[in-house]
Amino acid sequence: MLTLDADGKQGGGGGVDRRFEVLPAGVESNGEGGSLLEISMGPQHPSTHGVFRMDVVLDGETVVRLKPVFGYLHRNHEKIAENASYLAAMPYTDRLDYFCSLTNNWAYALAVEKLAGLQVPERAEFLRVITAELTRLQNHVCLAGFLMQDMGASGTPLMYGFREREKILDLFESLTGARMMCNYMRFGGCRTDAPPGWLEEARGVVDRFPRFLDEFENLLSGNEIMMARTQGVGVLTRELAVSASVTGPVLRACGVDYDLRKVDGYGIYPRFHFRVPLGDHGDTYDRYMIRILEMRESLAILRQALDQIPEGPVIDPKAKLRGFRPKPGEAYGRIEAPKGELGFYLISDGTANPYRYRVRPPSLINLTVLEDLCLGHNVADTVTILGSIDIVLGEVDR
Amino acid sequence: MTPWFLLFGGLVVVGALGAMALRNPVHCGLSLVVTFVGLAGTYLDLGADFLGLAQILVYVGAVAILLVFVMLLTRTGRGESPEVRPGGWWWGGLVAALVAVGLVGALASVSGWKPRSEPMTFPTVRDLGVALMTDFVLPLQLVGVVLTAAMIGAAILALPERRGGRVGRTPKGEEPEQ
Amino acid sequence: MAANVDQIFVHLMQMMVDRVPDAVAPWVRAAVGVGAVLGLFGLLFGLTTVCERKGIARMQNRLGPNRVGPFGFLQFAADGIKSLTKEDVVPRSADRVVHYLAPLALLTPVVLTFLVLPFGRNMVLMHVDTGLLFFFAAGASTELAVFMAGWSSRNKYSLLGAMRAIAQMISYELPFILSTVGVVMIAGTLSTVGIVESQAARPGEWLARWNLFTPWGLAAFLLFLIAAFAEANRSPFDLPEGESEIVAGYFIEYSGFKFALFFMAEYLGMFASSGMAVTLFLGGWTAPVAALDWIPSWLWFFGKLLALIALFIWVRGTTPRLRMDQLMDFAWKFMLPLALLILPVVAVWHYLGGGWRGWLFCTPVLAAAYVLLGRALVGRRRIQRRVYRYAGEGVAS
Amino acid sequence: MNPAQPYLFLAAALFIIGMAGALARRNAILALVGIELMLNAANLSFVAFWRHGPHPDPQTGLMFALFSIAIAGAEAAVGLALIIALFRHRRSVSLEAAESLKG
Repeated sequence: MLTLDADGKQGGGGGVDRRFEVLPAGVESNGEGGSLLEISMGPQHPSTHGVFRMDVVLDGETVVRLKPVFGYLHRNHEKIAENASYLAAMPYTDRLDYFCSLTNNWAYALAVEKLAGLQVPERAEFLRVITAELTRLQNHVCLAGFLMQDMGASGTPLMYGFREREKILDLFESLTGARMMCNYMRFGGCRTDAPPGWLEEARGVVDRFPRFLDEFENLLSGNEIMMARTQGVGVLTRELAVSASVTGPVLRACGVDYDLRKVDGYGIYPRFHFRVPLGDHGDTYDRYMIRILEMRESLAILRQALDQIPEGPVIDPKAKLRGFRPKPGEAYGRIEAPKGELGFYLISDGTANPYRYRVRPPSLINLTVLEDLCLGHNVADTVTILGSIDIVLGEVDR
Repeated sequence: MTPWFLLFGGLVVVGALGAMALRNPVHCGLSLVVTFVGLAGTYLDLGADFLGLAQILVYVGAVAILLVFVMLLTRTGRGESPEVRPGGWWWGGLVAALVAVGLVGALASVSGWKPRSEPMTFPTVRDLGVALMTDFVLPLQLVGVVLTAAMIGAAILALPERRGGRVGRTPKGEEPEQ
Repeated sequence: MAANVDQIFVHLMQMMVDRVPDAVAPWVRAAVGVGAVLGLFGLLFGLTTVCERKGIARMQNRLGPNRVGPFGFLQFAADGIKSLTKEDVVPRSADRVVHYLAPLALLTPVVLTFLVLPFGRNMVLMHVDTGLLFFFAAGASTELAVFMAGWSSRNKYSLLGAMRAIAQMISYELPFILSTVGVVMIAGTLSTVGIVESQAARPGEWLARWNLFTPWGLAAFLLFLIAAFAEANRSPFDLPEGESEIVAGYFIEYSGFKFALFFMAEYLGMFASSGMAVTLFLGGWTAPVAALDWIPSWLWFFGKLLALIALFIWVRGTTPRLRMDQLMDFAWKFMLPLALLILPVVAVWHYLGGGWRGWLFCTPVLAAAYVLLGRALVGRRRIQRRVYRYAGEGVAS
Repeated sequence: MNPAQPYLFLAAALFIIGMAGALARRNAILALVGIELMLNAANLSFVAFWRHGPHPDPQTGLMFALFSIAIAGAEAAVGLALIIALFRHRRSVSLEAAESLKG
């Protein structure tokens, strides 16, 4: 068994033995005469998907302890939102999970609509579903690319994913004026209607997407190295997933049928036919494949939505944008964001600002199981497991 | 005495002195490599090409690597502990001096060195191979047996004893790597 | 005419040597030869980096470098100037001497390996009886340099990278060397020139006797190539510098020109391995069919070399990285037994004198070994594509 | 002075350095390094005698050195394995740790 030892400390720690400090009693030796190596992966590390740190204790290259450390990107999101008007918080939600600004918008809008009892017009509901599912597509496709990048595939799958994402971002740009920070939804509808020809364009993107997915799957899902690196790695048990309140594809990869689009049926999701893919092993490969399969289901939803979208207004004409003061009360709005259950909990005291504004970030809560997934695996697996959990630090740290 | 001898001989002596006198064990190991390279150069200079390259392959490519590997495994790379045994220099120096006196005396007193009767014929690799397979086949087989035994023995010695088990979970379906 | 073109560099060298006094002639010959090889492969290194970046960019729907010089082909010059002028940062707690020596200790043996590569007919810098051994001896000394780099940086990542690199290089050294033993058995010599000559077409034959054209030669070539990927730390065996795990591995603390030296040593090592693969299995500078003998021998060599380099780049653009235990399993449980098996197979082939009987014996043995070993390697882990169920169908949860 | 003598002096120097180190260093690995040096000194004298000795046989000295290198490889492997085993029991590679024969 390899036992490594070096002073990572600047200025040469000399003879001071720091190795055992972080370890609880009884863990100082690996039982084979060697000692453990503590390394700090991050906050600047290519694998951590942002400013995130993992304090990893290694026995050779096997992980025996792992502590996620985050907060480097904390921006005081919730407190800022409590000190701004309801609408002013909308652009901030874009910055939570900056890959999926549209679903963030929707979750927040949903919470406020519940609070104020607003109705959303039909066409706006359709636009919300379309943009949310497009968001899911581009999130999952990037995730698959990042996962392969973490596995050392030197960027090729990532670039393939980015190529597809680009088309979707172009759609977002022509719809909302921004590619990532869309700030599109409003309480009671959407900010603007789709420009002329946009739906046809979206239709084209949706129609071409399966070809890309087939290619991607041909190249990767059956790749032997990819399968060897992910199958049986980072197994999340159903019990742990449920008790840690993990949500989203990570949860469904353990075989738990829990998709808010089915469970809550928010928006107009009950109108669409789609299936919820479930994994049986809960390992990294399942988490990857569940996302690939979800993309196919998203495409089905998109096709139905693009076929059925009616004409009409996109925002409730009674919804007030300025001077918006919901009656005192509280509301929790949640949606199935690409990463899991994204919820906003709001308390109104009747003023223009929310009294309490709280986000339930799926990235952060899914991250809590990281150590359990990584223990006993290799350092290299840590990286792929983290990649398969799919976090965005903007959401973890808020 | 050729210039090559001076160069490589210098490397050998300096490397050996470094290997025995430097404080940091890893430096000693690296210094040892200098000795090995010097020796290989000396062999090449003497016309033993195959031996010189085998020296590099075995000593630099395997033994030296093994040494530094073990230094890392046993955490001796820091030079923390006193490096010399108490009184070690005394004993070592005394014995070495005695041996030195004996060796140098013996070497210096050599006389009546018979020059080689016929000019040297350098064996080619093919000659060496043929000799290994004919005249020296028994030693070759014995060396094979010794190496096999040594390999197995070293593996058994270095294998961890299983007591108490490992810290951390071992993933299902995979044996812990050695 | 064709013979003249073929020997043009040999004649040039002879002309140069003829103009100097006899006493310094060997030195001039050595200096000119080494200078030519260094210059040529230095340039090839620069162009390869650009071509690799452009090629991989093409695979990834990007453009790659296209600003400096025509089509970006002078990018390497810009990179070189940049690395020369960059600040050389050495960690405060690093072992300065070892840290400084490591890139040199890595580059020197790599450059030495080019001495024994025959680039064309009569074009080898050091015609020695022990050429192949020289190649491996020089290759074996690079491991220590990697260790020096990783250890002296006093960085945990670099140490992990160095340990990985040493473990990997030692493990793959065995199949790397063993896979060539078959060639030595057939050629009956360790001299690289002799090995190439043994693969040339005999008078009256239309096909050359490349080792690649035999079942064991093909198997050994593949083993050699895979091991060369691992020795060169190239994807999918780039664990020692796996940037997503241990950032850059053993040269994480190197910057500026010292980093460039590492980079250069890595590429030169790749060229040397490719050149040796060409020499051992692809007939060196010989033409595959006798009818193409009129093409200069050095063109053949460099053509094959470039083809192999392209293969290296292609693989890098496509494969993910293995994990350490999988890498070790592959070396010890698949490549080593196969490499050992090739030896008796070659002996039988030699005994049968090749021909259809040789094919009849060797092919099934090697194929069976390949299948069985492969199955033993993968079977235990039950790696397979999976079928997924959907909620509401099949077992409900 | 016969032609082998410089090489023999070199070998003697190497042997003495190795011996002094092997006796003096307390680190077991370095003691092993000293022993390696002594072995190499012997090897060097084999080669020197092979090249410059009076015996006409072109191979025997070389063979001796070759086998000695092979044996040295085995010796290093076993020695280092012993050191690892020692380290595992005593958490030290100091030779004093191995002085007692009681397990």
